[in-house]
Amino acid sequence: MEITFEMIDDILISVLSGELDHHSSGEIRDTIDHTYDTFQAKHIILSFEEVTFMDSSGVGLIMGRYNKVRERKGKIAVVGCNEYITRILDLAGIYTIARCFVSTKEAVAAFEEGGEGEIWNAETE
Amino acid sequence: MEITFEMIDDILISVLSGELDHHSSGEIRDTIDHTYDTFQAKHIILSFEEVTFMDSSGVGLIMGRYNKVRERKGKIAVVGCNEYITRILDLAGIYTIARCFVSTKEAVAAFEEGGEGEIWNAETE
Amino acid sequence: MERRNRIKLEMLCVSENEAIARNIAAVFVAPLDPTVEELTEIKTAVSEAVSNAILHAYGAEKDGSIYLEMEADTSGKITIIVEDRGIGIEDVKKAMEPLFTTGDSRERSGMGFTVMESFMDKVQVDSSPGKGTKVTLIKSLDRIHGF
Amino acid sequence: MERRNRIKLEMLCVSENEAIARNIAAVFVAPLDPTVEELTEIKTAVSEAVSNAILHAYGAEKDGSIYLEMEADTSGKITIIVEDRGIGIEDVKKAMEPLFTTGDSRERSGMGFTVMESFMDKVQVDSSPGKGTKVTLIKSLDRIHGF
Ligand SMILES: Nc1ncnc2c1ncn2[C@@H]1O[C@H](COP(=O)(O)OP(=O)(O)O)[C@@H](O)[C@H]1O
Ligand SMILES: Nc1ncnc2c1ncn2[C@@H]1O[C@H](COP(=O)(O)OP(=O)(O)O)[C@@H](O)[C@H]1O
Repeated sequence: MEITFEMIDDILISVLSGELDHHSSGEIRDTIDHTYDTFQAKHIILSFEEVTFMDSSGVGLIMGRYNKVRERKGKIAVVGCNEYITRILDLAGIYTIARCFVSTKEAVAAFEEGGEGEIWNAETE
Repeated sequence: MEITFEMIDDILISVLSGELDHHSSGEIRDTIDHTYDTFQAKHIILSFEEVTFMDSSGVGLIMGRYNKVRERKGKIAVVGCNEYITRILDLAGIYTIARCFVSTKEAVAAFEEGGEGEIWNAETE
Repeated sequence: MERRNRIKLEMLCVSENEAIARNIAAVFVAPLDPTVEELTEIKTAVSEAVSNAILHAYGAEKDGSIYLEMEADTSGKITIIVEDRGIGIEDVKKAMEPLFTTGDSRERSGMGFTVMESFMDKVQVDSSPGKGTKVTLIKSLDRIHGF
Repeated sequence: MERRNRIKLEMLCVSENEAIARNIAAVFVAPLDPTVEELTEIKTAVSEAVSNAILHAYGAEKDGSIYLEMEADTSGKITIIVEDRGIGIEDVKKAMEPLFTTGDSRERSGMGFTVMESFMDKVQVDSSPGKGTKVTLIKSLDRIHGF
Protein backbone atom coordinates (compact mmCIF):
# COMPACT_ATOMS: atom_id res chain seq x y z
CA MET A 1 0.00 0.00 0.00
CA GLU A 2 1.27 3.43 -0.96
CA ILE A 3 -0.01 6.87 -0.12
CA THR A 4 0.56 10.27 -1.68
CA PHE A 5 -0.64 13.62 -0.41
CA GLU A 6 -1.77 16.93 -1.80
CA MET A 7 -2.91 20.04 0.05
CA ILE A 8 -5.58 22.34 -1.38
CA ASP A 9 -6.18 25.21 1.05
CA ASP A 10 -6.95 23.48 4.35
CA ILE A 11 -7.88 20.16 2.78
CA LEU A 12 -5.48 17.21 2.97
CA ILE A 13 -6.01 14.93 -0.01
CA SER A 14 -4.72 11.41 0.70
CA VAL A 15 -4.50 9.16 -2.32
CA LEU A 16 -4.26 5.49 -1.29
CA SER A 17 -3.11 2.82 -3.70
CA GLY A 18 -2.76 -0.93 -3.33
CA GLU A 19 -4.35 -3.28 -0.81
CA LEU A 20 -5.86 -1.90 2.38
CA ASP A 21 -6.13 -4.41 5.21
CA HIS A 22 -5.33 -4.56 8.92
CA HIS A 23 -1.63 -5.03 8.08
CA SER A 24 -1.27 -2.02 5.81
CA SER A 25 -3.75 0.27 7.57
CA GLY A 26 -1.55 0.76 10.64
CA GLU A 27 1.24 2.46 8.77
CA ILE A 28 -1.14 4.39 6.52
CA ARG A 29 -3.04 5.72 9.54
CA ASP A 30 0.12 7.01 11.16
CA THR A 31 1.29 8.63 7.94
CA ILE A 32 -2.03 10.41 7.40
CA ASP A 33 -2.21 11.67 10.99
CA HIS A 34 1.37 12.88 10.91
CA THR A 35 0.84 14.73 7.62
CA TYR A 36 -2.47 16.19 8.84
CA ASP A 37 -0.72 17.60 11.89
CA THR A 38 2.37 18.80 10.01
CA PHE A 39 0.38 20.76 7.46
CA GLN A 40 -2.18 21.92 10.01
CA ALA A 41 -4.96 20.73 7.71
CA LYS A 42 -8.64 20.92 8.63
CA HIS A 43 -10.46 18.55 6.26
CA ILE A 44 -9.41 15.18 4.86
CA ILE A 45 -10.26 13.61 1.52
CA LEU A 46 -9.45 9.90 1.24
CA SER A 47 -9.18 8.74 -2.35
CA PHE A 48 -9.81 5.01 -2.87
CA GLU A 49 -9.59 5.17 -6.66
CA GLU A 50 -6.37 3.16 -6.76
CA VAL A 51 -7.25 0.81 -3.92
CA THR A 52 -7.32 -2.71 -5.37
CA PHE A 53 -8.53 -4.45 -2.22
CA MET A 54 -10.18 -3.31 0.98
CA ASP A 55 -11.71 -5.08 3.96
CA SER A 56 -13.34 -3.60 7.08
CA SER A 57 -10.00 -2.07 8.09
CA GLY A 58 -10.95 0.67 5.63
CA VAL A 59 -13.98 1.49 7.78
CA GLY A 60 -11.74 1.72 10.83
CA LEU A 61 -9.40 4.01 8.92
CA ILE A 62 -12.22 6.39 7.98
CA MET A 63 -13.74 6.33 11.48
CA GLY A 64 -10.35 7.04 13.03
CA ARG A 65 -9.72 9.98 10.70
CA TYR A 66 -13.25 11.27 11.39
CA ASN A 67 -12.44 11.48 15.08
CA LYS A 68 -9.24 13.30 14.21
CA VAL A 69 -10.78 15.99 11.95
CA ARG A 70 -13.63 16.56 14.39
CA GLU A 71 -11.16 17.97 16.88
CA ARG A 72 -10.54 20.81 14.41
CA LYS A 73 -14.17 21.00 13.29
CA GLY A 74 -13.09 19.50 9.97
CA LYS A 75 -14.98 17.12 7.75
CA ILE A 76 -14.07 13.98 5.92
CA ALA A 77 -14.88 12.81 2.40
CA VAL A 78 -14.18 9.58 0.53
CA VAL A 79 -13.83 9.45 -3.25
CA GLY A 80 -13.51 6.90 -6.02
CA CYS A 81 -14.97 3.92 -4.17
CA ASN A 82 -15.55 0.83 -6.31
CA GLU A 83 -18.54 -1.46 -5.93
CA TYR A 84 -16.99 -3.64 -3.20
CA ILE A 85 -15.66 -0.75 -1.14
CA THR A 86 -19.05 0.91 -1.40
CA ARG A 87 -20.78 -2.22 -0.14
CA ILE A 88 -18.53 -2.35 2.93
CA LEU A 89 -18.95 1.36 3.66
CA ASP A 90 -22.73 1.01 3.23
CA LEU A 91 -22.85 -1.89 5.70
CA ALA A 92 -21.05 0.27 8.26
CA GLY A 93 -23.32 3.25 7.62
CA ILE A 94 -20.21 5.30 6.98
CA TYR A 95 -22.20 8.01 5.19
CA THR A 96 -23.40 9.34 8.51
CA ILE A 97 -19.86 10.53 9.18
CA ALA A 98 -18.28 10.94 5.73
CA ARG A 99 -19.61 12.05 2.36
CA CYS A 100 -18.81 10.13 -0.78
CA PHE A 101 -17.89 11.68 -4.13
CA VAL A 102 -17.07 10.31 -7.53
CA SER A 103 -13.90 12.37 -7.84
CA THR A 104 -11.54 14.46 -5.74
CA LYS A 105 -12.51 17.53 -7.74
CA GLU A 106 -16.13 17.28 -6.68
CA ALA A 107 -15.14 16.65 -3.08
CA VAL A 108 -12.92 19.74 -3.04
CA ALA A 109 -15.73 21.82 -4.57
CA ALA A 110 -18.14 20.63 -1.89
CA PHE A 111 -15.66 21.50 0.87
CA GLU A 112 -15.07 24.97 -0.53
CA GLU A 113 -18.79 25.66 -0.93
CA GLY A 114 -20.06 24.03 2.22
CA GLY A 115 -20.87 26.53 4.97
CA GLU A 116 -21.28 25.66 8.60
CA GLY A 117 -25.02 25.39 8.13
CA GLU A 118 -24.92 22.44 5.82
CA ILE A 119 -26.07 19.14 7.28
CA TRP A 120 -23.00 17.52 5.76
CA ASN A 121 -22.95 14.48 7.98
CA ALA A 122 -26.50 13.35 7.43
CA GLU A 123 -26.29 13.55 3.68
CA THR A 124 -25.71 10.54 1.45
CA GLU A 125 -25.13 10.23 -2.24
CA MET B 1 -4.61 -24.80 -21.42
CA GLU B 2 -6.19 -24.37 -24.85
CA ILE B 3 -5.08 -25.57 -28.24
CA THR B 4 -6.02 -24.53 -31.77
CA PHE B 5 -4.94 -26.13 -35.03
CA GLU B 6 -4.17 -25.10 -38.56
CA MET B 7 -3.09 -27.26 -41.52
CA ILE B 8 -0.71 -25.95 -44.18
CA ASP B 9 -0.11 -28.68 -46.78
CA ASP B 10 1.05 -31.66 -44.70
CA ILE B 11 2.07 -29.58 -41.67
CA LEU B 12 -0.09 -29.57 -38.54
CA ILE B 13 0.34 -26.29 -36.69
CA SER B 14 -0.64 -26.63 -33.02
CA VAL B 15 -0.97 -23.37 -31.15
CA LEU B 16 -0.88 -23.92 -27.39
CA SER B 17 -2.02 -21.27 -24.96
CA GLY B 18 -2.09 -21.15 -21.17
CA GLU B 19 -0.13 -23.20 -18.65
CA LEU B 20 1.54 -26.43 -19.72
CA ASP B 21 2.21 -28.89 -16.91
CA HIS B 22 1.74 -32.58 -16.23
CA HIS B 23 -1.95 -31.97 -15.56
CA SER B 24 -2.72 -30.15 -18.79
CA SER B 25 -0.27 -32.01 -21.05
CA GLY B 26 -2.23 -35.28 -20.97
CA GLU B 27 -5.28 -33.87 -22.66
CA ILE B 28 -3.23 -31.73 -25.05
CA ARG B 29 -1.18 -34.73 -26.14
CA ASP B 30 -4.29 -36.77 -26.96
CA THR B 31 -5.82 -33.87 -28.88
CA ILE B 32 -2.69 -33.32 -30.98
CA ASP B 33 -2.29 -37.03 -31.79
CA HIS B 34 -5.94 -37.37 -32.70
CA THR B 35 -5.81 -34.33 -34.98
CA TYR B 36 -2.52 -35.47 -36.53
CA ASP B 37 -4.10 -38.81 -37.43
CA THR B 38 -7.41 -37.37 -38.59
CA PHE B 39 -5.79 -34.92 -41.00
CA GLN B 40 -3.09 -37.41 -42.04
CA ALA B 41 -0.44 -34.78 -41.38
CA LYS B 42 3.28 -35.42 -41.75
CA HIS B 43 5.04 -32.63 -39.84
CA ILE B 44 4.11 -30.89 -36.59
CA ILE B 45 4.78 -27.31 -35.53
CA LEU B 46 4.21 -26.61 -31.85
CA SER B 47 3.70 -22.92 -31.13
CA PHE B 48 4.54 -21.87 -27.56
CA GLU B 49 4.00 -18.18 -28.18
CA GLU B 50 0.92 -18.04 -25.95
CA VAL B 51 2.20 -20.47 -23.32
CA THR B 52 2.37 -18.57 -20.02
CA PHE B 53 3.97 -21.35 -18.00
CA MET B 54 5.81 -24.56 -18.86
CA ASP B 55 7.70 -27.15 -16.84
CA SER B 56 9.48 -30.29 -18.06
CA SER B 57 6.15 -31.75 -19.17
CA GLY B 58 6.69 -29.63 -22.28
CA VAL B 59 9.84 -31.62 -23.04
CA GLY B 60 7.86 -34.85 -22.72
CA LEU B 61 5.20 -33.43 -25.02
CA ILE B 62 7.76 -32.60 -27.73
CA MET B 63 9.59 -35.94 -27.37
CA GLY B 64 6.32 -37.84 -27.59
CA ARG B 65 5.26 -35.96 -30.74
CA TYR B 66 8.74 -36.53 -32.21
CA ASN B 67 8.25 -40.27 -31.88
CA LYS B 68 4.87 -39.89 -33.53
CA VAL B 69 6.02 -37.90 -36.61
CA ARG B 70 9.03 -40.18 -37.12
CA GLU B 71 6.67 -43.02 -37.98
CA ARG B 72 5.66 -40.99 -41.04
CA LYS B 73 9.14 -39.63 -41.68
CA GLY B 74 7.91 -36.25 -40.54
CA LYS B 75 9.75 -33.59 -38.59
CA ILE B 76 8.92 -31.42 -35.64
CA ALA B 77 9.51 -27.73 -34.99
CA VAL B 78 8.88 -25.51 -31.99
CA VAL B 79 8.21 -21.79 -32.30
CA GLY B 80 7.83 -18.72 -30.11
CA CYS B 81 9.64 -20.05 -27.02
CA ASN B 82 10.24 -17.49 -24.31
CA GLU B 83 13.41 -17.34 -22.23
CA TYR B 84 12.25 -19.86 -19.60
CA ILE B 85 10.91 -22.38 -22.09
CA THR B 86 14.15 -22.09 -24.06
CA ARG B 87 16.18 -22.79 -20.92
CA ILE B 88 14.22 -25.97 -20.23
CA LEU B 89 14.44 -27.16 -23.84
CA ASP B 90 18.18 -26.41 -23.84
CA LEU B 91 18.71 -28.46 -20.69
CA ALA B 92 16.99 -31.40 -22.37
CA GLY B 93 18.99 -30.99 -25.57
CA ILE B 94 15.70 -30.86 -27.43
CA TYR B 95 17.34 -29.31 -30.49
CA THR B 96 18.73 -32.68 -31.46
CA ILE B 97 15.18 -33.75 -32.30
CA ALA B 98 13.30 -30.52 -33.00
CA ARG B 99 14.26 -27.24 -34.61
CA CYS B 100 13.34 -23.94 -33.05
CA PHE B 101 12.03 -20.90 -34.94
CA VAL B 102 11.00 -17.43 -33.95
CA SER B 103 7.69 -17.61 -35.80
CA THR B 104 5.38 -20.15 -37.40
CA LYS B 105 5.96 -18.51 -40.76
CA GLU B 106 9.68 -19.26 -40.66
CA ALA B 107 9.05 -22.81 -39.53
CA VAL B 108 6.64 -23.42 -42.40
CA ALA B 109 9.14 -21.98 -44.88
CA ALA B 110 11.86 -24.29 -43.54
CA PHE B 111 9.57 -27.31 -43.85
CA GLU B 112 8.61 -26.43 -47.41
CA GLU B 113 12.24 -25.88 -48.47
CA GLY B 114 13.85 -28.71 -46.54
CA GLY B 115 14.72 -31.70 -48.75
CA GLU B 116 15.45 -35.19 -47.50
CA GLY B 117 19.16 -34.44 -47.59
CA GLU B 118 19.07 -31.76 -44.95
CA ILE B 119 20.56 -32.69 -41.60
CA TRP B 120 17.52 -31.20 -39.93
CA ASN B 121 17.82 -33.01 -36.66
CA ALA B 122 21.39 -32.11 -35.93
CA GLU B 123 20.90 -28.45 -36.56
CA THR B 124 20.35 -25.91 -33.80
CA GLU B 125 19.45 -22.29 -33.93
CA MET C 1 -11.67 -28.59 -12.15
CA GLU C 2 -14.38 -31.09 -11.65
CA ARG C 3 -12.97 -33.20 -8.87
CA ARG C 4 -13.42 -32.50 -5.20
CA ASN C 5 -10.37 -30.75 -3.85
CA ARG C 6 -9.04 -29.71 -0.47
CA ILE C 7 -6.00 -27.95 0.92
CA LYS C 8 -5.00 -27.38 4.52
CA LEU C 9 -2.70 -24.62 5.67
CA GLU C 10 -0.92 -23.59 8.78
CA MET C 11 0.55 -20.12 8.99
CA LEU C 12 2.24 -17.87 11.48
CA CYS C 13 0.15 -15.21 13.20
CA VAL C 14 1.79 -12.25 11.47
CA SER C 15 -0.19 -9.57 9.70
CA GLU C 16 1.69 -10.10 6.41
CA ASN C 17 -0.25 -13.36 6.20
CA GLU C 18 -3.58 -11.57 5.78
CA ALA C 19 -2.66 -10.86 2.16
CA ILE C 20 -1.05 -14.27 1.70
CA ALA C 21 -4.12 -16.07 3.06
CA ARG C 22 -6.64 -14.23 0.88
CA ASN C 23 -4.45 -14.64 -2.20
CA ILE C 24 -4.12 -18.36 -1.52
CA ALA C 25 -7.92 -18.51 -1.31
CA ALA C 26 -8.02 -16.82 -4.73
CA VAL C 27 -5.53 -19.36 -6.11
CA PHE C 28 -7.64 -22.21 -4.74
CA VAL C 29 -10.92 -20.88 -6.08
CA ALA C 30 -9.67 -19.59 -9.46
CA PRO C 31 -9.73 -22.98 -11.30
CA LEU C 32 -13.46 -23.24 -10.46
CA ASP C 33 -14.16 -20.33 -12.76
CA PRO C 34 -15.66 -17.88 -10.25
CA THR C 35 -16.92 -14.45 -11.26
CA VAL C 36 -14.76 -11.45 -10.30
CA GLU C 37 -17.45 -10.60 -7.78
CA GLU C 38 -17.35 -14.04 -6.15
CA LEU C 39 -13.56 -13.97 -6.03
CA THR C 40 -13.51 -10.54 -4.39
CA GLU C 41 -16.16 -11.56 -1.87
CA ILE C 42 -14.26 -14.70 -0.88
CA LYS C 43 -10.94 -12.83 -0.60
CA THR C 44 -12.57 -10.17 1.56
CA ALA C 45 -14.22 -12.68 3.91
CA VAL C 46 -10.94 -14.63 4.30
CA SER C 47 -9.09 -11.39 4.98
CA GLU C 48 -11.56 -10.52 7.76
CA ALA C 49 -11.38 -13.92 9.43
CA VAL C 50 -7.59 -14.13 9.26
CA SER C 51 -7.18 -10.53 10.51
CA ASN C 52 -9.39 -11.38 13.47
CA ALA C 53 -7.21 -14.35 14.38
CA ILE C 54 -4.07 -12.23 14.10
CA LEU C 55 -5.55 -9.28 15.96
CA HIS C 56 -7.71 -10.82 18.65
CA ALA C 57 -6.80 -14.48 19.21
CA TYR C 58 -3.42 -14.57 20.82
CA GLY C 59 -3.16 -11.40 22.90
CA ALA C 60 0.31 -10.09 23.57
CA GLU C 61 2.34 -13.23 22.90
CA LYS C 62 1.45 -13.34 19.17
CA ASP C 63 3.30 -16.54 18.42
CA GLY C 64 0.32 -18.74 17.73
CA SER C 65 -0.66 -20.30 14.42
CA ILE C 66 -3.65 -19.93 12.15
CA TYR C 67 -5.13 -23.00 10.49
CA LEU C 68 -6.98 -22.78 7.22
CA GLU C 69 -8.85 -25.45 5.35
CA MET C 70 -10.26 -24.82 1.89
CA GLU C 71 -12.57 -27.31 0.27
CA ALA C 72 -14.43 -27.36 -3.03
CA ASP C 73 -17.00 -29.97 -3.90
CA THR C 74 -18.10 -30.95 -7.40
CA SER C 75 -21.13 -28.63 -7.30
CA GLY C 76 -18.99 -25.51 -6.83
CA LYS C 77 -19.61 -25.14 -3.10
CA ILE C 78 -16.60 -23.59 -1.37
CA THR C 79 -16.01 -24.11 2.34
CA ILE C 80 -13.21 -22.20 4.03
CA ILE C 81 -12.40 -22.77 7.68
CA VAL C 82 -10.22 -20.28 9.56
CA GLU C 83 -9.21 -21.53 12.96
CA ASP C 84 -7.02 -20.39 15.84
CA ARG C 85 -6.19 -21.81 19.25
CA GLY C 86 -6.31 -18.46 20.98
CA ILE C 87 -8.39 -16.85 23.72
CA GLY C 88 -11.76 -17.59 22.10
CA ILE C 89 -14.91 -15.48 22.23
CA GLU C 90 -17.08 -15.25 25.34
CA ASP C 91 -20.32 -14.17 23.63
CA VAL C 92 -20.34 -15.05 19.93
CA LYS C 93 -23.75 -13.53 19.28
CA LYS C 94 -22.61 -10.18 20.63
CA ALA C 95 -19.26 -10.36 18.79
CA MET C 96 -21.11 -10.78 15.52
CA GLU C 97 -23.21 -7.65 15.96
CA PRO C 98 -22.30 -4.80 13.59
CA LEU C 99 -19.94 -2.25 15.15
CA PHE C 100 -19.15 -4.41 18.20
CA THR C 101 -15.44 -4.52 18.84
CA THR C 102 -13.10 -5.20 21.74
CA GLY C 103 -10.24 -3.77 19.67
CA ASP C 104 -9.04 -0.16 19.75
CA SER C 105 -12.45 1.38 19.10
CA ARG C 106 -10.92 4.40 17.36
CA GLU C 107 -9.31 2.20 14.73
CA ARG C 108 -11.32 -1.05 14.56
CA SER C 109 -14.81 -0.86 13.16
CA GLY C 110 -16.35 -4.02 14.55
CA MET C 111 -17.59 -4.75 11.02
CA GLY C 112 -15.54 -7.90 10.35
CA PHE C 113 -18.23 -10.50 10.99
CA THR C 114 -20.86 -8.32 9.31
CA VAL C 115 -18.76 -8.14 6.13
CA MET C 116 -18.18 -11.91 6.22
CA GLU C 117 -21.92 -12.51 6.54
CA SER C 118 -22.73 -10.09 3.75
CA PHE C 119 -20.13 -11.50 1.35
CA MET C 120 -20.61 -15.23 1.96
CA ASP C 121 -23.71 -17.44 1.85
CA LYS C 122 -23.14 -18.69 5.38
CA VAL C 123 -20.83 -17.89 8.28
CA GLN C 124 -20.61 -20.14 11.30
CA VAL C 125 -18.56 -19.26 14.37
CA ASP C 126 -17.62 -21.90 16.92
CA SER C 127 -15.67 -20.54 19.84
CA SER C 128 -15.17 -21.08 23.51
CA PRO C 129 -13.02 -19.03 25.90
CA GLY C 130 -9.50 -20.39 26.21
CA LYS C 131 -9.98 -22.93 23.44
CA GLY C 132 -9.87 -20.80 20.30
CA THR C 133 -12.17 -19.86 17.48
CA LYS C 134 -13.29 -21.64 14.32
CA VAL C 135 -14.93 -19.57 11.58
CA THR C 136 -16.56 -21.50 8.74
CA LEU C 137 -17.22 -19.53 5.56
CA ILE C 138 -19.44 -21.11 2.91
CA LYS C 139 -20.29 -19.93 -0.59
CA SER C 140 -21.76 -21.75 -3.57
CA LEU C 141 -20.41 -20.43 -6.84
CA ASP C 142 -22.96 -19.53 -9.46
CA ARG C 143 -22.06 -22.16 -12.04
CA ILE C 144 -24.47 -21.07 -14.78
CA HIS C 145 -21.76 -19.29 -16.72
CA GLY C 146 -19.25 -22.07 -16.09
CA PHE C 147 -18.82 -25.53 -17.54
CA MET D 1 8.07 -8.16 4.35
CA GLU D 2 10.98 -8.13 6.68
CA ARG D 3 9.95 -10.67 9.24
CA ARG D 4 10.62 -14.37 8.96
CA ASN D 5 7.58 -16.16 7.65
CA ARG D 6 6.45 -19.73 7.16
CA ILE D 7 3.42 -21.56 5.84
CA LYS D 8 2.70 -25.26 5.81
CA LEU D 9 0.30 -26.92 3.41
CA GLU D 10 -1.29 -30.28 2.94
CA MET D 11 -2.96 -31.04 -0.36
CA LEU D 12 -4.62 -33.93 -2.13
CA CYS D 13 -2.58 -35.82 -4.71
CA VAL D 14 -4.56 -34.63 -7.71
CA SER D 15 -2.94 -33.08 -10.74
CA GLU D 16 -5.05 -29.90 -10.49
CA ASN D 17 -2.91 -29.12 -7.45
CA GLU D 18 0.24 -28.69 -9.56
CA ALA D 19 -1.02 -25.27 -10.63
CA ILE D 20 -2.43 -24.49 -7.18
CA ALA D 21 0.87 -25.38 -5.49
CA ARG D 22 3.06 -23.28 -7.78
CA ASN D 23 0.65 -20.34 -7.59
CA ILE D 24 0.65 -20.54 -3.80
CA ALA D 25 4.45 -20.45 -3.93
CA ALA D 26 4.15 -17.29 -6.04
CA VAL D 27 1.75 -15.77 -3.50
CA PHE D 28 4.16 -16.60 -0.68
CA VAL D 29 7.21 -15.19 -2.44
CA ALA D 30 5.58 -12.11 -4.03
CA PRO D 31 5.75 -9.85 -0.93
CA LEU D 32 9.54 -10.37 -0.86
CA ASP D 33 9.84 -8.43 -4.08
CA PRO D 34 11.36 -11.12 -6.33
CA THR D 35 12.27 -10.46 -9.95
CA VAL D 36 9.98 -11.97 -12.60
CA GLU D 37 12.80 -14.38 -13.33
CA GLU D 38 13.10 -15.54 -9.73
CA LEU D 39 9.34 -15.94 -9.47
CA THR D 40 9.19 -18.03 -12.65
CA GLU D 41 12.09 -20.20 -11.54
CA ILE D 42 10.52 -20.90 -8.17
CA LYS D 43 7.12 -21.66 -9.71
CA THR D 44 8.71 -24.04 -12.19
CA ALA D 45 10.73 -25.91 -9.56
CA VAL D 46 7.66 -26.29 -7.32
CA SER D 47 5.64 -27.51 -10.29
CA GLU D 48 8.27 -30.19 -11.00
CA ALA D 49 8.47 -31.41 -7.40
CA VAL D 50 4.70 -31.50 -6.93
CA SER D 51 4.15 -33.23 -10.29
CA ASN D 52 6.65 -35.89 -9.24
CA ALA D 53 4.77 -36.57 -6.01
CA ILE D 54 1.47 -36.79 -7.90
CA LEU D 55 2.90 -38.91 -10.69
CA HIS D 56 5.38 -41.21 -9.00
CA ALA D 57 4.80 -41.34 -5.24
CA TYR D 58 1.57 -43.18 -4.67
CA GLY D 59 1.27 -45.67 -7.52
CA ALA D 60 -2.23 -46.76 -8.47
CA GLU D 61 -4.08 -45.84 -5.28
CA LYS D 62 -3.51 -42.07 -5.71
CA ASP D 63 -5.18 -41.05 -2.47
CA GLY D 64 -2.11 -39.84 -0.64
CA SER D 65 -1.30 -36.31 0.41
CA ILE D 66 1.45 -33.88 -0.49
CA TYR D 67 2.99 -31.72 2.21
CA LEU D 68 4.55 -28.38 1.44
CA GLU D 69 6.45 -26.05 3.68
CA MET D 70 7.53 -22.61 2.53
CA GLU D 71 9.84 -20.51 4.57
CA ALA D 72 11.43 -17.12 4.07
CA ASP D 73 14.08 -15.71 6.33
CA THR D 74 14.97 -12.06 6.77
CA SER D 75 17.82 -12.22 4.24
CA GLY D 76 15.52 -13.26 1.39
CA LYS D 77 16.40 -16.94 1.43
CA ILE D 78 13.45 -19.07 0.37
CA THR D 79 13.21 -22.72 1.39
CA ILE D 80 10.42 -24.84 -0.04
CA ILE D 81 9.98 -28.45 1.04
CA VAL D 82 7.78 -30.79 -1.01
CA GLU D 83 7.15 -34.06 0.75
CA ASP D 84 5.14 -37.22 0.15
CA ARG D 85 4.70 -40.46 2.06
CA GLY D 86 4.74 -42.62 -1.04
CA ILE D 87 6.93 -45.37 -2.45
CA GLY D 88 10.19 -43.43 -2.20
CA ILE D 89 13.19 -43.59 -4.53
CA GLU D 90 15.59 -46.55 -4.56
CA ASP D 91 18.57 -44.77 -6.11
CA VAL D 92 18.35 -40.98 -5.68
CA LYS D 93 21.57 -40.28 -7.56
CA LYS D 94 20.32 -42.13 -10.61
CA ALA D 95 16.86 -40.56 -10.37
CA MET D 96 18.43 -37.14 -10.52
CA GLU D 97 20.33 -37.80 -13.74
CA PRO D 98 19.02 -35.92 -16.78
CA LEU D 99 16.63 -37.97 -18.92
CA PHE D 100 16.27 -40.76 -16.34
CA THR D 101 12.63 -41.65 -15.84
CA THR D 102 10.62 -44.60 -14.64
CA GLY D 103 7.49 -42.99 -16.06
CA ASP D 104 6.05 -43.60 -19.52
CA SER D 105 9.29 -42.90 -21.41
CA ARG D 106 7.43 -41.68 -24.47
CA GLU D 107 5.75 -38.93 -22.48
CA ARG D 108 7.95 -38.20 -19.46
CA SER D 109 11.27 -36.58 -20.12
CA GLY D 110 13.16 -37.42 -16.94
CA MET D 111 14.12 -33.75 -16.76
CA GLY D 112 12.25 -32.82 -13.58
CA PHE D 113 15.17 -32.89 -11.15
CA THR D 114 17.48 -31.33 -13.74
CA VAL D 115 15.10 -28.37 -14.13
CA MET D 116 14.81 -28.00 -10.34
CA GLU D 117 18.60 -27.93 -10.02
CA SER D 118 18.99 -25.46 -12.83
CA PHE D 119 16.30 -23.10 -11.53
CA MET D 120 17.11 -23.16 -7.80
CA ASP D 121 20.33 -22.54 -5.88
CA LYS D 122 20.17 -25.92 -4.18
CA VAL D 123 18.05 -29.05 -4.39
CA GLN D 124 18.25 -31.75 -1.77
CA VAL D 125 16.40 -35.06 -2.09
CA ASP D 126 15.89 -37.30 0.92
CA SER D 127 14.09 -40.50 0.11
CA SER D 128 13.93 -44.11 1.14
CA PRO D 129 11.84 -46.89 -0.43
CA GLY D 130 8.48 -47.29 1.25
CA LYS D 131 8.90 -44.19 3.38
CA GLY D 132 8.39 -41.37 0.90
CA THR D 133 10.35 -38.52 -0.58
CA LYS D 134 11.32 -35.08 0.68
CA VAL D 135 12.57 -32.53 -1.83
CA THR D 136 14.10 -29.34 -0.42
CA LEU D 137 14.34 -26.40 -2.82
CA ILE D 138 16.45 -23.42 -1.78
CA LYS D 139 16.90 -20.06 -3.44
CA SER D 140 18.26 -16.76 -2.17
CA LEU D 141 16.55 -13.79 -3.75
CA ASP D 142 18.80 -11.14 -5.19
CA ARG D 143 17.86 -8.29 -2.84
CA ILE D 144 19.93 -5.55 -4.46
CA HIS D 145 16.96 -4.11 -6.30
CA GLY D 146 14.69 -4.52 -3.25
CA PHE D 147 14.23 -2.51 -0.09
N1 LIG E 1 -10.44 -15.16 16.34
C1 LIG E 1 -10.91 -14.43 17.37
N2 LIG E 1 -10.44 -14.64 18.62
C2 LIG E 1 -10.89 -13.91 19.66
N3 LIG E 1 -11.82 -12.94 19.55
C3 LIG E 1 -12.33 -12.68 18.33
C4 LIG E 1 -11.90 -13.40 17.18
N4 LIG E 1 -12.56 -12.93 16.11
C5 LIG E 1 -13.38 -11.96 16.56
N5 LIG E 1 -13.25 -11.79 17.91
C6 LIG E 1 -14.00 -10.84 18.76
O1 LIG E 1 -15.15 -10.40 18.06
C7 LIG E 1 -15.14 -8.96 17.94
C8 LIG E 1 -15.83 -8.51 16.69
O2 LIG E 1 -15.07 -8.93 15.54
P1 LIG E 1 -15.27 -8.20 14.14
O3 LIG E 1 -16.74 -8.12 13.84
O4 LIG E 1 -14.45 -8.92 13.16
O5 LIG E 1 -14.74 -6.72 14.35
P2 LIG E 1 -13.27 -6.15 14.70
O6 LIG E 1 -12.26 -7.14 14.25
O7 LIG E 1 -13.22 -4.87 13.94
O8 LIG E 1 -13.24 -5.95 16.18
C9 LIG E 1 -13.68 -8.59 18.06
O9 LIG E 1 -13.50 -7.26 18.48
C10 LIG E 1 -13.19 -9.61 19.09
O10 LIG E 1 -13.53 -9.24 20.40
N1 LIG F 1 8.20 -38.14 -5.25
C1 LIG F 1 8.70 -39.23 -5.89
N2 LIG F 1 8.36 -40.47 -5.48
C2 LIG F 1 8.85 -41.56 -6.10
N3 LIG F 1 9.70 -41.51 -7.16
C3 LIG F 1 10.07 -40.31 -7.62
C4 LIG F 1 9.61 -39.11 -7.01
N4 LIG F 1 10.14 -38.06 -7.67
C5 LIG F 1 10.93 -38.58 -8.64
N5 LIG F 1 10.89 -39.93 -8.61
C6 LIG F 1 11.65 -40.84 -9.50
O1 LIG F 1 12.69 -40.11 -10.12
C7 LIG F 1 12.60 -40.19 -11.54
C8 LIG F 1 13.12 -38.96 -12.21
O2 LIG F 1 12.32 -37.85 -11.89
P1 LIG F 1 12.35 -36.55 -12.79
O3 LIG F 1 13.77 -36.15 -13.04
O4 LIG F 1 11.47 -35.52 -12.15
O5 LIG F 1 11.72 -36.98 -14.20
P2 LIG F 1 10.25 -37.50 -14.60
O6 LIG F 1 9.27 -36.99 -13.59
O7 LIG F 1 10.03 -36.93 -15.94
O8 LIG F 1 10.33 -38.99 -14.61
C9 LIG F 1 11.13 -40.48 -11.78
O9 LIG F 1 10.89 -41.08 -13.04
C10 LIG F 1 10.79 -41.38 -10.61
O10 LIG F 1 11.20 -42.72 -10.84
